[in-house]
Amino acid sequence: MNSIDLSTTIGSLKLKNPVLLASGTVGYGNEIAQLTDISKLGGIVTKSLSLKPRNGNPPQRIVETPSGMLNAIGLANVGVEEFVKEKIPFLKELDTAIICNIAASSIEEYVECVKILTCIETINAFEINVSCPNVKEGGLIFGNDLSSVARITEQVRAVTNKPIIIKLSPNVPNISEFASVVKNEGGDAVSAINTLVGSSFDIYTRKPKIKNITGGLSGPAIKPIAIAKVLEIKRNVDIPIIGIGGIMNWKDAAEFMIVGASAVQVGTANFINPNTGNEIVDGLIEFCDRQRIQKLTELIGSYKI
Amino acid sequence: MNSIDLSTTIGSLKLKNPVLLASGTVGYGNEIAQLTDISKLGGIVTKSLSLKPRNGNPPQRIVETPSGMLNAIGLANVGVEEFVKEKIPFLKELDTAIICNIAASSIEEYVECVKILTCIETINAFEINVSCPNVKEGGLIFGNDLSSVARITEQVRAVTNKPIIIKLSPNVPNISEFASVVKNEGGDAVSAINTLVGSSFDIYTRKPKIKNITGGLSGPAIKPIAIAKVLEIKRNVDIPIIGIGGIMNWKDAAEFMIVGASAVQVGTANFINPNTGNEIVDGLIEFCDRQRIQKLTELIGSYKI
Amino acid sequence: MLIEKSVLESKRQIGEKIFQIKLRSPKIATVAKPGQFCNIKVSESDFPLLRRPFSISNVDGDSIFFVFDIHGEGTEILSQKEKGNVLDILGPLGNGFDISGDFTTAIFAAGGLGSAPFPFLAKVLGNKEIISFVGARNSSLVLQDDIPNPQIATDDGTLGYKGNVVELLSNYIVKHNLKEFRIFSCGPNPMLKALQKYSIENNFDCQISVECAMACGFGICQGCPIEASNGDGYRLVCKDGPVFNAKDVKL
Amino acid sequence: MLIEKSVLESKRQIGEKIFQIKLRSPKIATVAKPGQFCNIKVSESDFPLLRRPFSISNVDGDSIFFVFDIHGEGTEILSQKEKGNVLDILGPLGNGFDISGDFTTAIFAAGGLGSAPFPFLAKVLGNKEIISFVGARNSSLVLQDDIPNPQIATDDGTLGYKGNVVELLSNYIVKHNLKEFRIFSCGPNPMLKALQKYSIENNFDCQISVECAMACGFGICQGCPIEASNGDGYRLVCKDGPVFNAKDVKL
Ligand SMILES: Cc1cc2nc3c(=O)[nH]c(=O)nc-3n(C[C@H](O)[C@H](O)[C@H](O)COP(=O)(O)OP(=O)(O)OC[C@H]3O[C@@H](n4cnc5c(N)ncnc54)[C@H](O)[C@@H]3O)c2cc1C
Ligand SMILES: Cc1cc2nc3c(=O)[nH]c(=O)nc-3n(C[C@H](O)[C@H](O)[C@H](O)COP(=O)(O)OP(=O)(O)OC[C@H]3O[C@@H](n4cnc5c(N)ncnc54)[C@H](O)[C@@H]3O)c2cc1C
Ligand SMILES: Cc1cc2nc3c(=O)[nH]c(=O)nc-3n(C[C@H](O)[C@H](O)[C@H](O)COP(=O)(O)O)c2cc1C
Ligand SMILES: Cc1cc2nc3c(=O)[nH]c(=O)nc-3n(C[C@H](O)[C@H](O)[C@H](O)COP(=O)(O)O)c2cc1C
Ligand code: FES
Ligand code: FES
Repeated sequence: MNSIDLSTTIGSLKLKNPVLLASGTVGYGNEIAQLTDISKLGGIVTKSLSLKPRNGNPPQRIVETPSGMLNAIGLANVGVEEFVKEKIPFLKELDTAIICNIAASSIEEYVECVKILTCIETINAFEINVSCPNVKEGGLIFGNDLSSVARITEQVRAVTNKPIIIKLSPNVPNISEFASVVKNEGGDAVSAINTLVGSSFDIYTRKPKIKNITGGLSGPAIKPIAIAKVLEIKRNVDIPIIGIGGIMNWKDAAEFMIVGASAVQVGTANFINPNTGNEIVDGLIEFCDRQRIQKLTELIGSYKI
Repeated sequence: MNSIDLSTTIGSLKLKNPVLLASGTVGYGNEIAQLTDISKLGGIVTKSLSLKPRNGNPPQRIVETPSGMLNAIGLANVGVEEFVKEKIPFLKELDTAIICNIAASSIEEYVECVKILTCIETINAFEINVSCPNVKEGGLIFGNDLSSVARITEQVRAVTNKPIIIKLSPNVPNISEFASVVKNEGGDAVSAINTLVGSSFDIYTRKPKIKNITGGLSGPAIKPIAIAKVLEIKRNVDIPIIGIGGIMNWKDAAEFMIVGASAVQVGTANFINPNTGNEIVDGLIEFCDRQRIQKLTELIGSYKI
Repeated sequence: MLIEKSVLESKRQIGEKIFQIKLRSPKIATVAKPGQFCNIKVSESDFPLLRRPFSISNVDGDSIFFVFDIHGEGTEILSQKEKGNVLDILGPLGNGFDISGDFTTAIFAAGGLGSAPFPFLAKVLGNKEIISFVGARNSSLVLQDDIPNPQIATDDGTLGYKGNVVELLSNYIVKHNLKEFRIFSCGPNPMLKALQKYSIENNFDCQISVECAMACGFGICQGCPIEASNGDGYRLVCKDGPVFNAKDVKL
Repeated sequence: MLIEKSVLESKRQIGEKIFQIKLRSPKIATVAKPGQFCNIKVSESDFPLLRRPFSISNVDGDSIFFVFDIHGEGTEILSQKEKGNVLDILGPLGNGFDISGDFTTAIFAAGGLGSAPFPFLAKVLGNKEIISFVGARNSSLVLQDDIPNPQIATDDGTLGYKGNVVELLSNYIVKHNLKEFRIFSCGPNPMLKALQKYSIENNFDCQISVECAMACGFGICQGCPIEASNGDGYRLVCKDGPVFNAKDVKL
């Protein structure tokens, strides 16, 4: 079993295996480290950072929905400065890839964040979140607009040599065009998908269950949509894809790889079983073993249509 | 209890109550009539009709997903001629509104269908499906494109005086702009939402579980998305909305009305409990009774934000 | 076709992951025909979302029987039901086997769980001569309870003939020079395909009961197509089937 | 903080829709503190999706107790578990009550299911003087098992004082001229709000255990904010709480 090669690459980023934990569902790694072995994972993606700290949205921020959940955290985060001071020391010790996710309200802020952070050795790559549905400025105003995504990619590219992954919005009919723009502007990869815009109301108070009114839908409910988006990108654009959306187990991870993902991210599942990532790694090894797959990358885009 | 007024209007279409059964989930009414009392409903929307009969897609056409299902029926239908001959006689006897849903591969075909059918007295309104994700021609090529939706609305409007409801695609970031275009071109109402594009693969065969590769996602999984879309339209455009997506019970129906729906459609739930529509009517009556609501229409858009 | 809340009267484990359940469903029991099926809601919540289709295995007075194996989450939940639990059943659905017309001998051909509908069919055929061919992967998966004159075939030879049901059946027909029979069959697709080919080639009267993914089970979703042999589009497995003349559909 | 597969040792119905369960969780039992909670996976499937948070009601050797009422689908499923079933428990979570420092008398203020954490707190406080105020809507909802010296208040007066717990408590404090006490409270938001106001006005030492929707329960989702009184953003109920000094948060 040990002879199976699980490693994968995202542009110039080498991962020991394709299993990453998704931004916003793993904090900065310290809490979840008590419940799972992070060093066994391909990597973790840190909570979206903005230049300055953000308090996030007022409560209620989350609500459960059928096979999913809505969240409107509002990018609560410690800001770049404290991140470097307080979080990097812990992350530095981890034997896994650290992907730093950035969210911002202006193109300048994206550039500024990446400029500051690119010299931090611990950070192996940047994931640029242009698709947060829960903030007034930035977020989907960028993520649903082709030219904004192009400009952000281009300008972030100009200030770092580290791999740049653009995290795409699923709330568009043509996600592969966004992937194409990312490729053209020098992005190394795309992540798909971020959450879908959703909402939920209390019929007695007639108020939205989450204070922000709308939130982002995640969890198993969105997996079929995410699979379709990854496949759409794979069939149209030659760029590495990180598959995200409703992954609960190794079968889901394998499905994403088959439709074209070079790596996957586990999000909501961490809240329920923080060891999901590790279990996926084990499950993929066994799967390869049974299927006589030598290199896990053989799975990538191996769909038969 | 009997004094509660459940009636609602969609443009000039009067419904005895807001509970409709959705297109493609009730056939032409005859099978489900054995399992539920159709005359107790506000109305039924017939399976999408095209000018000529369509065989639909090859199997497998459906697959279950977490709290949802994907379908790629491919608009299997009997065509306008047989519909008039074979189905109208049954529909004529029903004491409920008959909304005839039309799907076509060209603008001319939409117009032709409506032209032929507008003289059929039994038909109380048309629902124009511009958002079927499962056909190569028409479907989302129209539904995700503002100017196509405008032209279809305009040209269909020109050939009928009956209420025209345009069924919108949720696969866009700006559904309210589509609703706005419908209003401007003389459409009476919009239905929201049709299914979301999704897919699912078998990890052992590496083949898509549905032959068409992608299908439309429906069921409780999509309810939060549908609620957000209806709310978006309500907050931006003054046009009656028919809310659709994952409605399983009266609470879901009430939630859609609170965020702005003047009526609702029950889809996937019919497959599991064909009596869902009737139970929703009963549940809404009791709800109004408990909440001292005299006219159910008071609920429409009564959200508090 | 109706919905009946049915009390589980008994549950019997009849194989490693195979169960037989008996439900009190007087209304469905009265009208059911062999080869029809019911669409069962396995939980009270919306999970799993869809009903699960199962052949009516037998009818006894006010009770109906189902035989099923644990396949995925739905059948897992069903297997955990206990006596006294109430299940929501939609049925009877589909056309059922056609037993009208002239035939002296009924030949049953069952593969794996495809044995399910035959106890009921045997009961309704009454005194008619029946010969059954029951196949499975191995001896522990052979389901022959209440099936008349079973000849067994297993893929691994752990019981009866080593090989498949269709071989066993065709050998038997030749050896005994059978005439005026009708074949009723139910089982996995590869078996039905082989049997279909065989019976078409020999111009035998053969009915096959097929399975496919279903959403509604009663004709409103169009989710269960099967291609008609005559090129005229699709039939619906739930409504036009699940039993078809082997000549009429493409598997 | 760890995940422990825990066998259900017993289940007791202690009210119309209220249950107490005892689970064998030796690892969690060893480290748990009063006021902490666990996040319980109520089913083996992905439905319902999220865990459900419940206060640790008591600890006895290797066993931990929870008390809960049927609220929605998750607690409904939990109430159907039987002896021998295995539950997946994440805990202990949160900070728990602060019992350090000087106080002579512990005052418990519990509303409805808010009684849950107090048996454990009473046990750990040992010989300290405790006076408890237990409120509920009516007599059948009063939970006073294993709670020392309970004074009861019900909204409808069907048991004890007719009115709310906070009135009862404040009357008592005045009447008995209590000093050097610390209030530990848990219950519905309106009760906590009233108590918070009262204790701030009187400058009493008061800890409140709050509830809110949670996804993870251990600090990674940021889903459970509560506003800090000092204007410095939010605290996390699951990690910085669920117990807060009444002065520190806005309810
Ligand atoms: C007309 C008919 C009669 C049947 N009779 C029997 C019977 O008597 N005994 C028996 O054990 N099984 C029978 N089956 C198959 C049975 O319906 C499936 O095994 C069952 O639905 C699996 O559900 P699951 O949740 O355990 O599996 P999952 O794999 O979790 O199910 C996922 C989805 O796929 C569908 N599905 C999975 N396998 C099948 C299948 N083979 N056929 C159709 N849909 C499937 C399910 O209905 C569900 O929607 C019959 C199927 C049909 C169509
Ligand atoms: C720290 C903490 C300790 C708790 N201790 C107890 C206890 O000891 N005994 C007890 O009976 N209850 C307790 N609760 C409340 C309990 O978690 C909810 O009653 C339960 O989650 C309801 O789940 P459901 O599926 O039955 O209800 P549903 O209404 O179907 O739940 C839907 C969603 O809302 C959430 N939710 C619903 N009500 C609440 C609530 N009041 N607080 C937080 N989330 C909620 C659920 O977790 C779930 O995600 C506690 C809550 C918290 C946060
Ligand atoms: C509570 C929560 C917070 C999230 N925060 C972020 C974030 O800060 N930045 C980001 O790029 N994505 C964020 N996401 C999106 C996830 O990274 C992921 O794209 C999405 O949840 C879909 O995956 P899942 O279904 O596995 O959860 C968040 C998701 C959740 C549920
Ligand atoms: C099997 C199936 C077939 C459908 N066929 C049609 C159709 O022919 N025309 C149409 O406008 N919508 C069709 N729909 C979409 C539904 O009318 C509805 O918009 C959608 O399913 C969302 O509602 P639900 O979640 O309640 O099912 C179909 C949906 C399903 C599940
Ligand atoms: S399963 Fe719905 S039409 Fe056959
Ligand atoms: S519930 Fe996730 S951070 Fe508190």
